[in-house]
Order: sequence, then C-alpha cells, then structure tokens
Amino acid sequence: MNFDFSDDQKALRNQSRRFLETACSMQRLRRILDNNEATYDRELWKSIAEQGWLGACIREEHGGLGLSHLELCVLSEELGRVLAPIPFASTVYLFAEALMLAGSEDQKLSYLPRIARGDLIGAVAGDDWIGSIIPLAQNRRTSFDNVGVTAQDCRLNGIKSAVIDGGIADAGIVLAREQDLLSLFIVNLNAKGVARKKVRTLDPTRDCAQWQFGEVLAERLGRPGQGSKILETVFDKAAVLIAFEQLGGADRCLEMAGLYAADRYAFGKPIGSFQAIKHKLVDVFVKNELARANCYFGAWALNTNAIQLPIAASAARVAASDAFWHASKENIQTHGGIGYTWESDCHLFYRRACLLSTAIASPEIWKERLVSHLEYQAEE
Amino acid sequence: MNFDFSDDQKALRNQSRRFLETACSMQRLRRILDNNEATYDRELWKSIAEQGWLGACIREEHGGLGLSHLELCVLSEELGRVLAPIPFASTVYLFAEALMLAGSEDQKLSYLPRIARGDLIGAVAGDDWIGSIIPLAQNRRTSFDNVGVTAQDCRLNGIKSAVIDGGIADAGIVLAREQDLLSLFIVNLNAKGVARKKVRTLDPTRDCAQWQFGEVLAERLGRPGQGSKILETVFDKAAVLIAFEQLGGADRCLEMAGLYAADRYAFGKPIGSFQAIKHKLVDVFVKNELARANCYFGAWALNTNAIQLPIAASAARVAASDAFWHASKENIQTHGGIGYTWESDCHLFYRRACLLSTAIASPEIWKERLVSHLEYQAEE
Amino acid sequence: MDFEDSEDEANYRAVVRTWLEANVPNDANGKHRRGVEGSESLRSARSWQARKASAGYACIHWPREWGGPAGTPIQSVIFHQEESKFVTPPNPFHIGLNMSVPTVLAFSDQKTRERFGFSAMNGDEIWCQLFSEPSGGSDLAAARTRVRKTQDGTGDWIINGQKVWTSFAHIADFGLILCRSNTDAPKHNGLTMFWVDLRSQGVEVRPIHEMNGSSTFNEVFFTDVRISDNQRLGPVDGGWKVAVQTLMNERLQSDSSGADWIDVLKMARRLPSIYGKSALQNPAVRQQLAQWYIQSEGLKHTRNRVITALSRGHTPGPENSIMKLVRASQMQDLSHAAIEIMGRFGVVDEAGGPEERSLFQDSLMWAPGLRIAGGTDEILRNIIAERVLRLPRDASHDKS
Amino acid sequence: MDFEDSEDEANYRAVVRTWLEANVPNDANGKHRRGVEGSESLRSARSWQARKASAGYACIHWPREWGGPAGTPIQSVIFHQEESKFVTPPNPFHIGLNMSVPTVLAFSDQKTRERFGFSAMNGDEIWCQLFSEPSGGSDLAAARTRVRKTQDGTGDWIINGQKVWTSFAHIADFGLILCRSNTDAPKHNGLTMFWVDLRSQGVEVRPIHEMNGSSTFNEVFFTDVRISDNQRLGPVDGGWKVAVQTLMNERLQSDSSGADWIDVLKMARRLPSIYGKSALQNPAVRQQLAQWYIQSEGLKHTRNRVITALSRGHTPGPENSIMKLVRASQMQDLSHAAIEIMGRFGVVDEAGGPEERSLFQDSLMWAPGLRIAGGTDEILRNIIAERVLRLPRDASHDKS
Repeated sequence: MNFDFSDDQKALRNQSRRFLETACSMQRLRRILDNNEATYDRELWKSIAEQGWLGACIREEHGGLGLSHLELCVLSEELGRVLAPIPFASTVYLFAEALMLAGSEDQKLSYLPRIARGDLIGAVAGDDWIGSIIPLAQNRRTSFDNVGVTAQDCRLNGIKSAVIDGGIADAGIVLAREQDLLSLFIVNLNAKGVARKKVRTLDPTRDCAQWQFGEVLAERLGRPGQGSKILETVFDKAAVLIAFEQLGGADRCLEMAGLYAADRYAFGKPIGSFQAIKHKLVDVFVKNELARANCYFGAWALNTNAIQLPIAASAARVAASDAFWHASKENIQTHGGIGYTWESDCHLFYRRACLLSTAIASPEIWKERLVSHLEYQAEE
Repeated sequence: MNFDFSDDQKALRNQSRRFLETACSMQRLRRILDNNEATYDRELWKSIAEQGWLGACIREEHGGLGLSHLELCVLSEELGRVLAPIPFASTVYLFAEALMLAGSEDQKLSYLPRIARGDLIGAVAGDDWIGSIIPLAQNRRTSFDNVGVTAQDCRLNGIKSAVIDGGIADAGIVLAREQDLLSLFIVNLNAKGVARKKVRTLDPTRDCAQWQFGEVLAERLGRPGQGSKILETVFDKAAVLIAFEQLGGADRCLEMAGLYAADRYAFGKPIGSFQAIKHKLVDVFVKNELARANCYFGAWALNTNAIQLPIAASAARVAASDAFWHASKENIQTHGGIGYTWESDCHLFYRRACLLSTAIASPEIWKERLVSHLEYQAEE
Repeated sequence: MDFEDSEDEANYRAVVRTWLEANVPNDANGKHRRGVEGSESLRSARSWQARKASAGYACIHWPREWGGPAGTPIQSVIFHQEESKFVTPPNPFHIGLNMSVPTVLAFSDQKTRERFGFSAMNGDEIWCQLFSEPSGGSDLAAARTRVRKTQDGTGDWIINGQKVWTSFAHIADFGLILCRSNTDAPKHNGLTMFWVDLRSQGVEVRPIHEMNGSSTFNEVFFTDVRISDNQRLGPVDGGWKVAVQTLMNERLQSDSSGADWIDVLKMARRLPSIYGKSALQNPAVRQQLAQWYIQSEGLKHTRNRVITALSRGHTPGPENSIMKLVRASQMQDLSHAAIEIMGRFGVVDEAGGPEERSLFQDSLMWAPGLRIAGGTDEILRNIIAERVLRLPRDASHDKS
Repeated sequence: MDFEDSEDEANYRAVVRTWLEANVPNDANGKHRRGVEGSESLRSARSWQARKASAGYACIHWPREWGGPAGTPIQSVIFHQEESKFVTPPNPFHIGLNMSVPTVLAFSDQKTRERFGFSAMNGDEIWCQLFSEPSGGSDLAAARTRVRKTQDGTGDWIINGQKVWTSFAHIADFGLILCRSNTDAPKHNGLTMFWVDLRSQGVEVRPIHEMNGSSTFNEVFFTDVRISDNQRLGPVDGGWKVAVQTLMNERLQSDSSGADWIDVLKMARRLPSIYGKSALQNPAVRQQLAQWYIQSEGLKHTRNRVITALSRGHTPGPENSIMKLVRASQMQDLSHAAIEIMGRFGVVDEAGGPEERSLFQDSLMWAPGLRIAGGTDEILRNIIAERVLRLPRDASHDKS
C-alpha cells in the first residue's frame, strides 16, 4: 500500500509553500481585491512560470517539465491555500489539458510552450447554462440551446457569458454548435470580432468576463462532434485539481480558526478551550480529512488515467466543495465580529469557496454524475 | 391574535397528564413490551373510554362528548408523551374520522357509540405499498397494483399487510379495487373469511398484523370510487394528531435528557454543564419548538377545516417526525451507556419514533405533498 | 385557537390603519433598508418618527411618566404589523428607543426624563448602545473602557477606551456606555453605566468596513472624555445589573428581511435543471424547500405564540429565544444552496440573472454577521441551555 | 501513489494467502459475528486461533520476548486483509490480544510473560479489559473500584467494586483491572492497575441486556476478591499511566460491518417510489447516496493512508481518530433514512421484505451503542480537538 505522496512530492510541497508564503501573501491578494482594475497578480504569474509550474505536466518536448499529475496536485493544494489570484486553473487544468487530450501535434507545439513560458493565458467556455455539460447516464446529450455559440466553416457567432479568467485570457477553447453536432474550437481572443466585457462575481480576486463572437475565425480542436466527450474528460481532470485547491483553502481556514481560538480570550479563557468551539473545529477537521482522502483517490485516478476517474473526480469535487464551504463559514464564526470585517481575511476564503464550488458545475451535478456511475458499476 | 390553547384546554392537559402518569406509567408499558402475547393495555383502554376520550370529537347524538379537535390534540400530545400502548390513533384518528367524514347516518349510529364506549377497536388499511396513498399534484392517481385487495359485489379478496393495530381491531376500513375504481369498505374482522397474522415491528408496544380476505362480505363506506379522496382527507387529519403524539414524545425525551444531564456527574461536574451536552440539548429544543409551532398551525387548520389543511398537516407531520427522531436518538446519547440498555426507557422512545414516522407514509412523501401544494398556491 | 383580534385589538387596528393610510408620507424611499444613507433619508426618518410621536404611535407602551401613551405591548405589535404593510422611511431610532432610552429613563430623575424622553421619541435625538469591546468579544462583562473619577471636586468622570459594533453611532447624539470603574473587584462588580453625549470632546466614531462591503456598525473611541456624575445610571460599580436590564429590553425579533423559501421556489420554477424541466421539478430541491418552509413557518408561528402571550397580558416564554439562532443559519445555508442551484451564474454579481439572485447574494454575505451580532450562535445556545432548559451553569464561566 | 504492495509485502501476502487457502476450516459458522454464541462456536474460535498461532499468524507484531513472531505492523494488516476474505470463526480474542495482554506483558517479568503470552495468543485463555464503571461514565480516571492492601503480611490486595461494559467477560479467564488504591490523592494519582483471574472467588459476571435485545457487554462485580501483589502492573498509585498506554494500544478500527451506501443503492433499485420507477430514480435519494458514498470512501482511503504510514515504517498520524466518530452517526442516519424510504414496511421485523431490511434494522439498533462504546462522540471530539488540533485543554476537566 502506497497511498500517499512520495518524499520528493512532499519536498515540493514544502518548497512551494515557503515560496508562496511571500510570493502570494494576503497583502498581495488584497492588491487585487482592492483595485477594481487589477485582474490577476502578474508578478506571481511570471515567477511561477519561471519555476516551471505552468508546464509541470506538459511534456518536455512541448516545453514543460514532464512531471506527473501528482506534482500538479501538490501545487494545486498550495495555490488553494493562498487563494492565488491567477488564472492557473483555467490555463493549466482546463486549456492545457484539453489541448494535450485532443490537440494535434501542431497545436500542441503552437500553444503548450507558450503556456509553459507564461506567455499565454487560456480559458475554456463549455455550456452557457447550468450543468448540462455533465452528461448523465439517463440523458447523454448536451442541450444544444445552452451552448450559446454556433460555428460554421470555423467561424463563431454568439455569446459565452461568465467565463472565469475570460477577461485576461489570450486564447479560449469554445464549445459551439455546428449544425447538429457540438464541437470545440480554439479562438484567439484578441482577434477581430471578439468583444469582451468584465463580469463582477462574489470573488473579486478572480477574473471573469463575457465573450461575444461576431464571425470570429477559429481553429478546430478535436474532431467535429467530439466537443462534449472531450470536455467531459477535461472536467473530470480539472475537478480533481480544483478539489486540491479547495482542500488547501479548507485546511487554511481550519488553521486560521485554530490559531485564533488558541489566542483569543473570552470569559477569562482562550475560546478554543470551550467545547462549543472545539467541537465545531473538529467537525471542520472531519470534513477536511474526508475530503483529503477522496482527493487522494482522485489524484491516483487522475495520475493513472484509471477507469474510476469519473467516480473519483466526482467524489473529490463534492467532498472538497463541502469541506471548503463549511470550513470558510465556521472560520468566520470562530473569529466572531472580527471575522465579519473587510480587513479580516476570513471573507476571502468564503468568497473563493463560493466561486470554486460553482465554477465547473455545482456539487449537485457531480453527485448525480457520481451516482450514475455507481449505479452502472453496481449493475455489472 | 389567539394562537394558543384555551385555559380550559390547558386544564384538560394538566388533568390528563396527571391521570396518565399513573394510568400509563413506563412500568405498565413494559408489561406490553416484555410479554410477547400482550398487544395493548386493556385496562388503560377501558379507563380512557370511561373518561370519554375515545369519543372526544364524536358528536353527542353519536355517543361522544362533542368536543373540538383542539381537545383531541391536547389528548394526543399527552398520549404521545407516555407512549400509550393502545390503538388510539387507529381507532380515533383514522377509523372514527373516516366514518364521520364519509359514513351514512346509519353507519355512524352503528359504529360511533361503540367506539366511544370502548367496545370497538378500529383500524384502517389504505394502500399496500409505499406512499401511493398520497396523491401528488403531478400524479393524481393511486396505483392500483398497490392496493392488494379487490372488491366485487361487496365481497373482498386479497391481502393487507402490516396494518397497525390490525391484530386487535374488531372492524377495519379497507381500500379495495372495484373494477377500475378505488372504494372503501367496512369489514367485521371477526367475520368468516378473514385470516389475521401478527406482524412483528421495531416497536413491540404497538400491535401490527396482516389481514387476508377470502370472499369476505363487507359494507360500503362512501360512494364507489371515492376511496382515495376520503382517505386523503382522513390522513391529513390523522397527520396533525399523530404529530401531536410525536411532539409529546419529543418533549419527554428532552425532559429525560435534561434531568439526567443535571444529575449525572462526569469529570467532577454534572454533564449538563458541558457545552457538548448543553448545545446538543438546545438543538433538540429548537427542533421541538419548530415542531410545536407547526403542530399548532396544524391544530388550527384541523379544527377550522381550513383550506390550508394539506399544507399545515404536511408541515406538522414532517417537523414532528424530525423532532421526535432527533430527540429520541440524542436522548440515548446523553444517557451514555445506560441509555443503551434494555432497562433504560430511552429505546422505547427511539422505537416509537421510528414507528410513527413511517406509520402513515414517510416524511419524504409528506414533504412532496407540502411542496406540491406550495407550488400550486404560489401559482395563484 | 384562531388568528383573530379581540374586539379591542380589532378596534385599535382599524384606527391605526386609518391613521396610517392618511399619514404615511408618499416620499418614502421605496425600500426597507437596514441602514440610513444620506441626510435626505435621515430627514424623512425623523419627520415620520415625529408624526408617529404626535399621534401616540411612537413608543406605544412607554408609561405616562416617560411621556409615552401607556399603550399595551399588543398595541405596539399591532401598530408595527400595520406599519410594515406600508413603505415607510428607515428607522434608525429603534435600538435607542427599545434598549438605551428605557434604561436611561428608568434610572434617572424626572428632570432627565423630560430632557431626553420626548426628544428621543420624537426622533430629534438618536441614541446608540456602547457595550461591546474589541477585547471582550461575547463577554460583555469583560469591558475594559476605563472610567475614573476626577480629583478636582466636580465629581466628574473621565472615560478612556474603545467600543465596537455600535449600530448608528455615526448618526447618534447620545449613547449608553458600560465602563470599568474598578479593576480590583471581580469583573461583574467593577462596572458602572453612564449615558454619554457623542458630540463631547474626545469621542471619535469610525465606521467599520464589513465583509459584505457595507458599513452599518462603528467603532467608537473615547479619549479623556469628561462626563458629569449625573450622567451615571445606577450605583457606582453596579453597572452590570443595569446592562442586564438593558439587554432584557431587546424587543421581539421581527426582522423578516433576507432570502426565504419562497424566493427559492420562485427562482427554481424558472431555472433549467438536469432533472425535469425546471429545478423546481427536482425532488432534491423540493425536499430542501420543505425543510426551509417548516423552519420559516415554525418561526412565524412561534412569533404568533409570543404575540398571543402579549395579547393575553402574559410575559412571553422562552419561545422567542430560538428566533435568531434558527434564522441566521437558515439564511446562510438557504442562500448558499440557491446560489449553487444557479451554478456559476449564481456568483455573478451583475444585473440580468434570475431576479432573486441579488437577494441570495446579499443574504449570503450578511448571514455570517447575523450569526454573530447580538449574541453569537454559541452564546445563544448557552443562554437557552441555562435560562430555558435550566441546565447547570457552565463551570467554565469565570467570575474573576 | 498507488495501491501496490512493496515486493516484500507482495511476497508475504502470497504466502499468507496460500496458507489461508490450505488452513481455513470448512466448518466456520458462515457469518462474521460480533459475539460468540455457544460452546461450539467458542471451540471453533479457539481452534482457529491455535492454528494461526502455530503458523506465526496470531499476534504478528508481538516481539520475540513475548513469544511473538516479531513481524511488522504492515504484515499484520496484510494478514487481516487476507483473512477477512474468508469466512472464519468468531474472534473473542482481539480485545485481550490488542489491549490487555500487551500491557500485562510489558509490565511483567519474564516468568509471567511465559505464563500468559502463549496461552493468550493460542486462544487457550481469553482476556478482557475492566476499566469502565457505572458511576464514572466517560471519565475513566474516576474509577471507584477499591483496592486495599491486606494487613496480614501476605502483601495481597482486596478488590471491591463494579465494572461495566466489559466485552467477552462472560467467557473470559482473565482481565486487566483499574482500581482506586488511594482516595486522598488527586484522582489520576490514586489508581493502580492489576490483572485478575475472573474465576477468583467473589467475581460475578452479569450480561447486560442491551436495547437491541442482545448481550455483548457485561457487568462484573467484585466482592472481597483477593489478589496477590505480583498481579500488580506498574507502581502503586501509578495505574493511570498504565491505563493510558493500554488505551493507546487500541488497534486500527476496521469493523466494516453494518449498513452502508451500497445496501441503500441495492434496496432503492428494487423499491417503488413516488418519483420515477424506483426509489433509486429519486434525485433526493441519489443526492443522499452520494453523501454517504463520500463518507465511506473517505474512511476507506483514510484507512489506506494509515496503512501506508505503517508500510513505510511510520506511526500513523491523527487520521485514524475520525473513523468511529464518522461511521457511528453515518450508520445511524443511513439506516434510519433507508427504513423511512421503505415506509411502514421499513419497521416490519419479519422475513419477506427487501433483503437489506434486517441489516438496516440491526444497524439502526446498534448505532446508538457504537456512538457510545469505546469513547462517546463527545469524548472523541474532545480528544481530537486537544491531541490533533492542539486546542487548549478544556479548563473544565477537573483533576481532583
């Protein structure tokens, strides 16, 4: 039994944690929060590019480090701990993974080295409404009406609303309706015919935008009609990686609450000595540990491309979403009045928890995906 | 605003509570529990008949006291507190209510006085499978396959399994399929062709039996095809009354736990001084209070035959089922090891909570009924 | 058991309704708001308060010696029920009139009563309540704001320290303040209560920037603020009892703002879903809706029980204690669930989504505050356990 | 990260599997049971234990000086994994071999080790653990069972008192007993640990009638039970430390009995529903199933993390602490929900319903016990808060 990260991976964790403590302090995060114009931390983006994180899983011949997804999981957890205000998930988990999965060799050579160097930010826009991107056992088609963009002769028309990191991305992967098929296209977002509009969300430390396409010339990704199928796999992989971000955030909330509870006195004692606080934080710990165990299984399935990936990814996403939400709200509660102020960091985790649990379809949809697969498995 | 019981009704509560403390002590309940043959407390049944409880809501000309349903709610709560091992719900909330709602004057004159005198125990058997007796907005028909008994020329054939108090009832009201209709019939359970078999349940302090009919001559109740409609209303009324029983049980659990927690010492202090126990019992209290408020609204709707009855009954049933289950399990937990023994009374409440929440369809089905009506209301 | 008024109540309600129809101003700003923003809004608030006072509808149950109309608690409830059916100006007076001012009046001589009673009731002067401190958290008796008697023979006192979480301090004229007068005594026995003029020299009010971006609470700093001994309420070192009495004045919670089950139902009816045509067809959503409905109806009818007690001339029982505890967490969980139902469009903070979205977002961002303000979940559970369930006192409560 | 054995582990597993295939008796009674019922069942349990001992598969990680094979913890895990794939006789030895006997051996001389080590490992003698008392509840250090030194010069001791919740006491030969030797000292400093022969005069074992109708625990009464001083383990008045060490021996929770998500899934698939064809089509049931799956998988993989630590020669971290806390409540809620899904047929306790019904009912009636036995939910939360989260010690824990 070898159900843990290796010593090398643990060393990477320690090293990246130390690095991010200064490179991505809460003070830096607040520069994005308090500045309406800032959309991501360019300096941080540059320095993680230098360390090779953007190309961690990209093969060496495409300009990456060629590490395994386990190393990426380690980095995701650390980036989640510090609420890194960068388009890492959009570029690395979604855009690069989609390219690696479905791109031609030419496309890989064209995009992946730029991603690895930090020269290209990517974003992915699937369905334009709720959850239909996750095909269900009972209902294996994506509703056409929800796609929002049509394609004809590789020209795109239509709208993708609320694309995370869509305002800062250089290139986008877009699911579009192509007659009676759903296909993927790569779009240069600085091309003619693309109009972008910033979209505010509950988490101002992450970018979000609407894309509007008018006769935009795009490049096909994968075969016609393969769009949903490709995205489904990409979303499974991203679900595991985002779950590690959520896990990192949840752990950090528990640590913040524990430290505050040990230091803060009320009624003549540290509040952490009261069972009301103790047991509250144990409940947070329990959810975090259950999420961690599910995330580890997700990491294994992701890394080995196991047939259990859809189940493992769904379980990791649901458990980590629940853990982060719960940890972030009880962290505020443990902090009391202080936790409710803008100056406290608590609300940044609360906001991010809401963003991440809705980002690639809500937990409800992943629960359905999970049970569909369990049902199918149990029938065999 | 007059949202409380009257002083007279409160006096009835105090008087019935005092009476039941001795007439229905836990020692008496244990005689039923520990005696495999005993099925109900005949002595208690006789004495509540003498006090007129069985005919509380039956009109005076039919041998009852002619009181309102509010008085019956008061009695139900008290009977629930002591887990009375008698067929009160089956006879009074279901059988007598169905007769009063749908019976002919002859039928009322024939049955109601005997019920009021304590000479007749009744039981009602609706559908023979899960929940289909509750018509839904989307699906307003009862599934014929689940009824189990057919009728032709008022002769019944078939099986009703798991009828609560079915083993001790003298007469039954039976929902049967009559060609393409569902109709109700009154059956003398001592008649030829009726075979009964005791059914064990998790709560041995209440009777349960299977009925098997072979060409049993029965008497029609209500018009042909009116069966589901009548039962639906009867179940709404019974839901409110059973909710009061559940509320009584839940309150009693909280009192038991509170008394034990105040007396029992661990770590040098009464366990009730630890926040772990305090806050647990507050959570029980909160559910009980929410259930009480919903029960009161149910009582009002029942008593005034208000158009809101389906909503009020559903809400009371769901809230009270939840409160009783929660109170009964946390009562055991508060008692610790002692609470897990057969000699402790805790498990009797736990068992009864399970019986009552499943008795007239599970809370899930009542939640659906509730939301169907809310949806309909919101559309208007 | 019914929902009817008694004959007296019905008459009173009819009179009130007629009066409201004739008197509610047309220029009310169209929204019930938690805060008061801008001088125009404050002016209309004062004017509406004055109109109510002149008609005997402000501070309905204040006794005559306070200048009140000596109505009954149920009349007060009836007036507020009827008033809430209209769009009226904001109300920055309620904390003062329900908590601070009654304490001032109860502990003062007739002259002081005359000075403050009417002007507060009339909306001319706004009062706030200065109990919480940054260091004490939920432990109000741990107040550290120091008060010292001057040695100059005036009998005056000097206050130094900081209060926090003070609603309306930025527009208030006066406040009730709990100070540490004795650092040697056990903590409950070293406190003294005063009223203080917030325009005194040395008082500084700073709004708190809250996590939802708004500012409804304030910090209030006291630097060598001199007050006279006749501003003292109750005995020296006897302030804790005064504070407890003030906290008991907290009125019936009746804040019905924030997202509720009906908002989820309305949104879910229009929203597509992976199950069925709309999210409302999803049984998982329906089962949750039922739970929220039962909580909200439970609170509503609990309130009806309290009003009934008032109507019968009784003091309400413990029922009232569960209100905020239940509502705050319900609001948090319900609004979060609603946002998750909308998927990533749930977190978009722009016009153009489902119309309930901004309500859910406001509730999501306010609920953490509601779980803390006016007694945290944990403090409320302690209070209910000890005062209602009569469980043994927490041995961990220190007295020092 | 993988689920593979190391080469050594794989070899060990292969050897073990071969041995099991050749040696597991055919006459095992066909069920894994919590208890041992009847002498036939006990005889087969002893015989299987002896066979394992002779092959070096009983007490795998006991050191050589205890007569053990000095295997590694991971070998022990591997053997139990493989053994659990077979139907084997019941195991009434595990509490003794995992908790009581290691303490006896660790605190005894070589002669005593020889007397007890092998006979326990071989299943000839069964040991129980006598810590809990009726008055103390979760507070083990509050033990009142008195031990007094005789004045007759033998150095013997006399025990009087009562223990409770003792598993297997009715078939046990010996027990580890924590006694109060000093009533004047603070409570943790007045305890002494002994081993005791349960066949001694003055020992009476009474089975406890549990709420689910069965009897797996016992009360044990001690009336003037005389024991010799060489039955003492550790110093006089130093028993608490011995007790703590014993409790640390508690093995990896791996009880996988009781209802789980897969049972709900199987039942729901065959059950009619108001939504869709089967209850499994009901999204409300599906969403719950997903939650239970995540809990169970979370526990399973947490266990894998613990095994990995053992495999790498590390001591497992705090992960293990959440196992029983999560599982007990999950079992209670899941089985209750499953019964409610079945409607009133869920409470029928007869043959002929959905085949999982009796499993849900057993779990429903056992779960309240599991939430209490071996540390209540509340005690476990305290322990995790203090030992894992390092929160400040509860000031309310008295030491007197």
